[in-house]
Amino acid sequence: MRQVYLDHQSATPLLPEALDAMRPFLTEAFGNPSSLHQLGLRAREAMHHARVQIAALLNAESPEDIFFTSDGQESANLAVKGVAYANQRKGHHIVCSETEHPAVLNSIEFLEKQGFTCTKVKVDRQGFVNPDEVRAVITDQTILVAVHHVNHDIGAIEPVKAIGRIAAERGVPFYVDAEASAGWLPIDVQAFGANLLSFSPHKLYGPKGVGVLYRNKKARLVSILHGGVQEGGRRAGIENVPAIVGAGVAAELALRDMPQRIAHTARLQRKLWEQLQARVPYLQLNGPEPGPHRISTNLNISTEFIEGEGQLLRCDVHGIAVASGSSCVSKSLKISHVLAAIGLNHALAQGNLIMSLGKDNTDEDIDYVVETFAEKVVAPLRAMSPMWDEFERGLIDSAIHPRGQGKSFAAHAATISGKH
Amino acid sequence: MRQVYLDHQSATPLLPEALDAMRPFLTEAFGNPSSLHQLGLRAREAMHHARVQIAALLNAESPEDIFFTSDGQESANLAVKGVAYANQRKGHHIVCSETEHPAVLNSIEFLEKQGFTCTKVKVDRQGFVNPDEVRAVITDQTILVAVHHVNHDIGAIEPVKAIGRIAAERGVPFYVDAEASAGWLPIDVQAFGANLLSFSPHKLYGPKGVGVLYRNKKARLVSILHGGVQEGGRRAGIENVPAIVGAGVAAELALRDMPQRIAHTARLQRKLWEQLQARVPYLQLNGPEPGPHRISTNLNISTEFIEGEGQLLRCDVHGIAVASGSSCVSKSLKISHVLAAIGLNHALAQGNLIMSLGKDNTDEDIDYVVETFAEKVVAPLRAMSPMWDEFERGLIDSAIHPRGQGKSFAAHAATISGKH
Amino acid sequence: MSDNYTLYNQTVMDHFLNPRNLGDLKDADGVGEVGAAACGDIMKISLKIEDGKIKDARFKTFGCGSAIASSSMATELIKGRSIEEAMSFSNQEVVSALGGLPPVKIHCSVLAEEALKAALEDYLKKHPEMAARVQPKAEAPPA
Amino acid sequence: MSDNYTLYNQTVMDHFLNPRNLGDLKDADGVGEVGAAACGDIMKISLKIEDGKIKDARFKTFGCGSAIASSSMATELIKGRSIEEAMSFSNQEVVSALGGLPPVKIHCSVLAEEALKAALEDYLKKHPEMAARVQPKAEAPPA
Ligand SMILES: Cc1ncc(COP(=O)(O)O)c(C=O)c1O
Ligand SMILES: Cc1ncc(COP(=O)(O)O)c(C=O)c1O
Repeated sequence: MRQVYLDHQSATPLLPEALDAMRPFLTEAFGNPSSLHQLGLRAREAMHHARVQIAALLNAESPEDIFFTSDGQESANLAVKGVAYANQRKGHHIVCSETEHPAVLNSIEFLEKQGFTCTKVKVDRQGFVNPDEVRAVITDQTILVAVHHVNHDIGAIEPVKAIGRIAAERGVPFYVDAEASAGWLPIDVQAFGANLLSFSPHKLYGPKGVGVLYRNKKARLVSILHGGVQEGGRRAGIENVPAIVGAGVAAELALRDMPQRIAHTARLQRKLWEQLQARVPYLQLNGPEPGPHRISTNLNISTEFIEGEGQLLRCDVHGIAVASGSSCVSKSLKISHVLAAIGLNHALAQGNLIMSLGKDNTDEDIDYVVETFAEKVVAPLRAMSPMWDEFERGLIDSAIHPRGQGKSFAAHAATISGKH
Repeated sequence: MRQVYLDHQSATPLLPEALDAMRPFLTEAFGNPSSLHQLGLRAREAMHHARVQIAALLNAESPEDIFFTSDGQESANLAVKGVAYANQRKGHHIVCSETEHPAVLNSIEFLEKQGFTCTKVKVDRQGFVNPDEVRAVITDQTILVAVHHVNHDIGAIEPVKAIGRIAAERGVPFYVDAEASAGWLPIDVQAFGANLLSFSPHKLYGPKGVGVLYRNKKARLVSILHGGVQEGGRRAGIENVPAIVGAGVAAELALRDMPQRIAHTARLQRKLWEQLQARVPYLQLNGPEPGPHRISTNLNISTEFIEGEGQLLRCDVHGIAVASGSSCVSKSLKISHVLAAIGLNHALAQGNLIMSLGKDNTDEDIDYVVETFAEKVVAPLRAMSPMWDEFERGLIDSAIHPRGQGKSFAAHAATISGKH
Repeated sequence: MSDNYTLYNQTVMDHFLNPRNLGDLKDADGVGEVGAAACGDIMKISLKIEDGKIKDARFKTFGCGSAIASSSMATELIKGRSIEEAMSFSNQEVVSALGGLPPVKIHCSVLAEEALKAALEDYLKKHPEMAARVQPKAEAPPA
Repeated sequence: MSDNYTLYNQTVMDHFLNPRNLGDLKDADGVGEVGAAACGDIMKISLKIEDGKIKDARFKTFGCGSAIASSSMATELIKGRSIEEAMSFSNQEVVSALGGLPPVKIHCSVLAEEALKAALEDYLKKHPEMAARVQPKAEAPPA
């Protein structure tokens, strides 16, 4: 059976070149970088080299502005809380978009319990933040503006340059979560006006166990994990040297191969979406159209009348790895807050499926996915769905292509839930 | 040149068996454990297996009580802050020993800025906590008692069982930092009465990039890294699957080989200390004598009249990897707070050297270290030292073996510093 | 199935991938359709009832793997039971028969119980004589 | 040296491992011993001074690698200088000649400067005639 991995936004395979570079640090070069002997100094030098490689990917002013954490979520925690605590004498107000990753939103929520306040800027139906709204909500008390580069769920590329200019005008540190874009879109912290920017190397063919936080001197930052004096005092804890070395190599190759990776995934993304639409009726794209405003790796669809987990499991049975923002898939039994923010109705959010492409996917992969999805996933699940049946019988209508007959799904769901 | 690694308390080499187990998770099995497809589910199952292996090492009631973090320091941060925040309605008082690792002490210091209070129990001149003193300082407001199993600097094995009983009597959660003991001393969380216990697999021949926190249901714990719902909601961030798998194997082999590892290092520890004493005059052991009250891996010495960094660098030039608690070596320019706590005078703390043994050290290693240390390290550094010269001329006296003539080092240092 | 790793156990996966009693019963004697507030799943169960016994059952489900498996299993279990027995059907039976469900998915089995009970209610509404027999307390005025 | 990785650069390591001018000068004309409050290092420099010029210098140091290297380099640099020149000796010279020191270790070079100045002071105390020449302001009463 063909195996097709379409979950690159959850994890990517490790580049062989990165693993090769890591190997000595997994074996003979096992020193603690805080140690002052050969093994420690060798580790320290290797980490410096990785900082240089990563600084290049981000166009950072200095490798000293690159900090290593354990992953993208820790980086986001450090950026948000580290800036907040460092500036609490100045003010207590944070601005972010409502579609940030939970690492940002929940860090802010934690700070709110400690007396900080937050204004969450709304997004439009495609997921875009309006820079003017950011401008409008910044106050004298604002100590941080946090807007991600690309939304992880729906692939919307946010206007970070414009937001960076506004933050700079107001003298407020600007943090960009670049988890979904690093390695897949050019990043230039200087052009973005970003004082902080984070990502996870494991999303760009690097290893797990390491996160990156860029931070320039204009943003004060205090530690949130306390203890030893690692990472210039910004993060206690022994450095994961092999992973850091692998991250450096992954960053270097991501920069080198970025044009090809973008072109390849963008072509497959269009092909996938066009063929899916042709083969499967009542399918909706969430987020912007494939093109300059959407990351080339992400396709977020809603299959009407069926639920997401079932689609995911049936894909898996046929060798296709995908993700879903359906409430059944989330551990919290809630639909993705991003889908809620763009105003997607609950039934379509339930039917959500996220396919994320990578550099090694092929045209044959796409053909296989489209055929399998239509025949082995959607067809049997619709045959099981009371909604599909009721739609065919004209009792309920489609939200995607309304025929003007029958109740809406929501009205129907309310009626039957009302029974109880 | 012979290479002798005597810095096992900073890092240990990875077991080949652990690396073998990790390899598939570094290559084809790269899934995100939160994913619901084959690659995700495989990672999830592998993590469960590691929890079982680690639960066995600690005699934990359930593998569900094992949480993975990025390292021992993050585990300590989570234990201290996670319990403190979870119990702040009950009280704000924390009890710890004054010789805890900075990960514990600095976490508490951070909490103190937020209104928590702490009583640091003193240690005696060998580094031991008196359980009665712990009993005496627990109040109705106490929400956490934190005492490490073994001190990382001086190898003192603390009376954790007795302290655990006292904490249990008072109904206060008990946290044990077992970083310096896990894999090197039997650990039984149930016998210790520990509600929380942490360690780093990289100290017992596991990989970097993973820490362990055991926590049983009797201690409430909230997350300190916010975001996704990983680790039962206790720790946001993608799990470092390969490292977790390696940690499981390292724990399993540590349990299997523990008697031999202890016997071997204990024998070498005695031999090293006896031979060093015989070859190098004016040498002092810090912490308890080798024996039942000292971990078998650690030898902490002070070489009088010379400083630690120089000893360390000269050891390194001759292939010997060691550590030092000297202020010149610390990034904060302070002597180890542990050496200060046991009342070591500043000059002897300056001359501090930490040699930590491992399972692969040999008798020949010890012979080489003793000879090299006497001839190539101490001899030339004493020849450079004005203190040695002044000691020989009878102007200052030895703190280790006083001859009853000359000023003390401290008095001398005060005089010359007074010049300025 | 060639899979090595499954989110659910083999029984659940089998009922999800090869659901039993899928479909609608034409001329059903009772139909129940219910929705789960928690996650938005929808389940519909139709019953054929003869001589106070459930002769046949069918389901349709809009929901996750465990919701589909739960309704498949519920219809399997209920066939052949008397109305009285069916009235005391509990989601725990579904969970046991499936060999367990993840804690967050227990509500799927509850939904199956609710759909079944809704179908029975529907039947009893149309058959007051049967309702009087199986729900005497609801009919007899309190002493 | 067979090492591949060093905490300090090669010049510093060389001066640490092969210190120049190590020892005491018998019949020194000036001796200075100073201690660093920051870390507890102790440095002693002895000078041989003839015709207002530093003919020879020796050091002994209790301290870390960079402290030893700093005093070794300081004694190298100072030899042959006049007292006046030596009076304006700055730790920056040591740092430059060593090709740089880590930021936390700059204080070691300051200690070398202080030890040297202490030795000069000691000499000047014993030689008021020279002191008068090199420190005229301190001797001449203010106008
Ligand atoms: C007692 C103790 N706790 C915690 C730590 C920190 O662990 P890690 O090296 O994993 O950051 C150490 C490290 O030496 C330690 O000795
Ligand atoms: C936008 C964004 N930020 C942060 C994270 C978290 O990163 P990690 O997977 O390294 O925990 C993610 C993960 O998907 C993400 O999409």
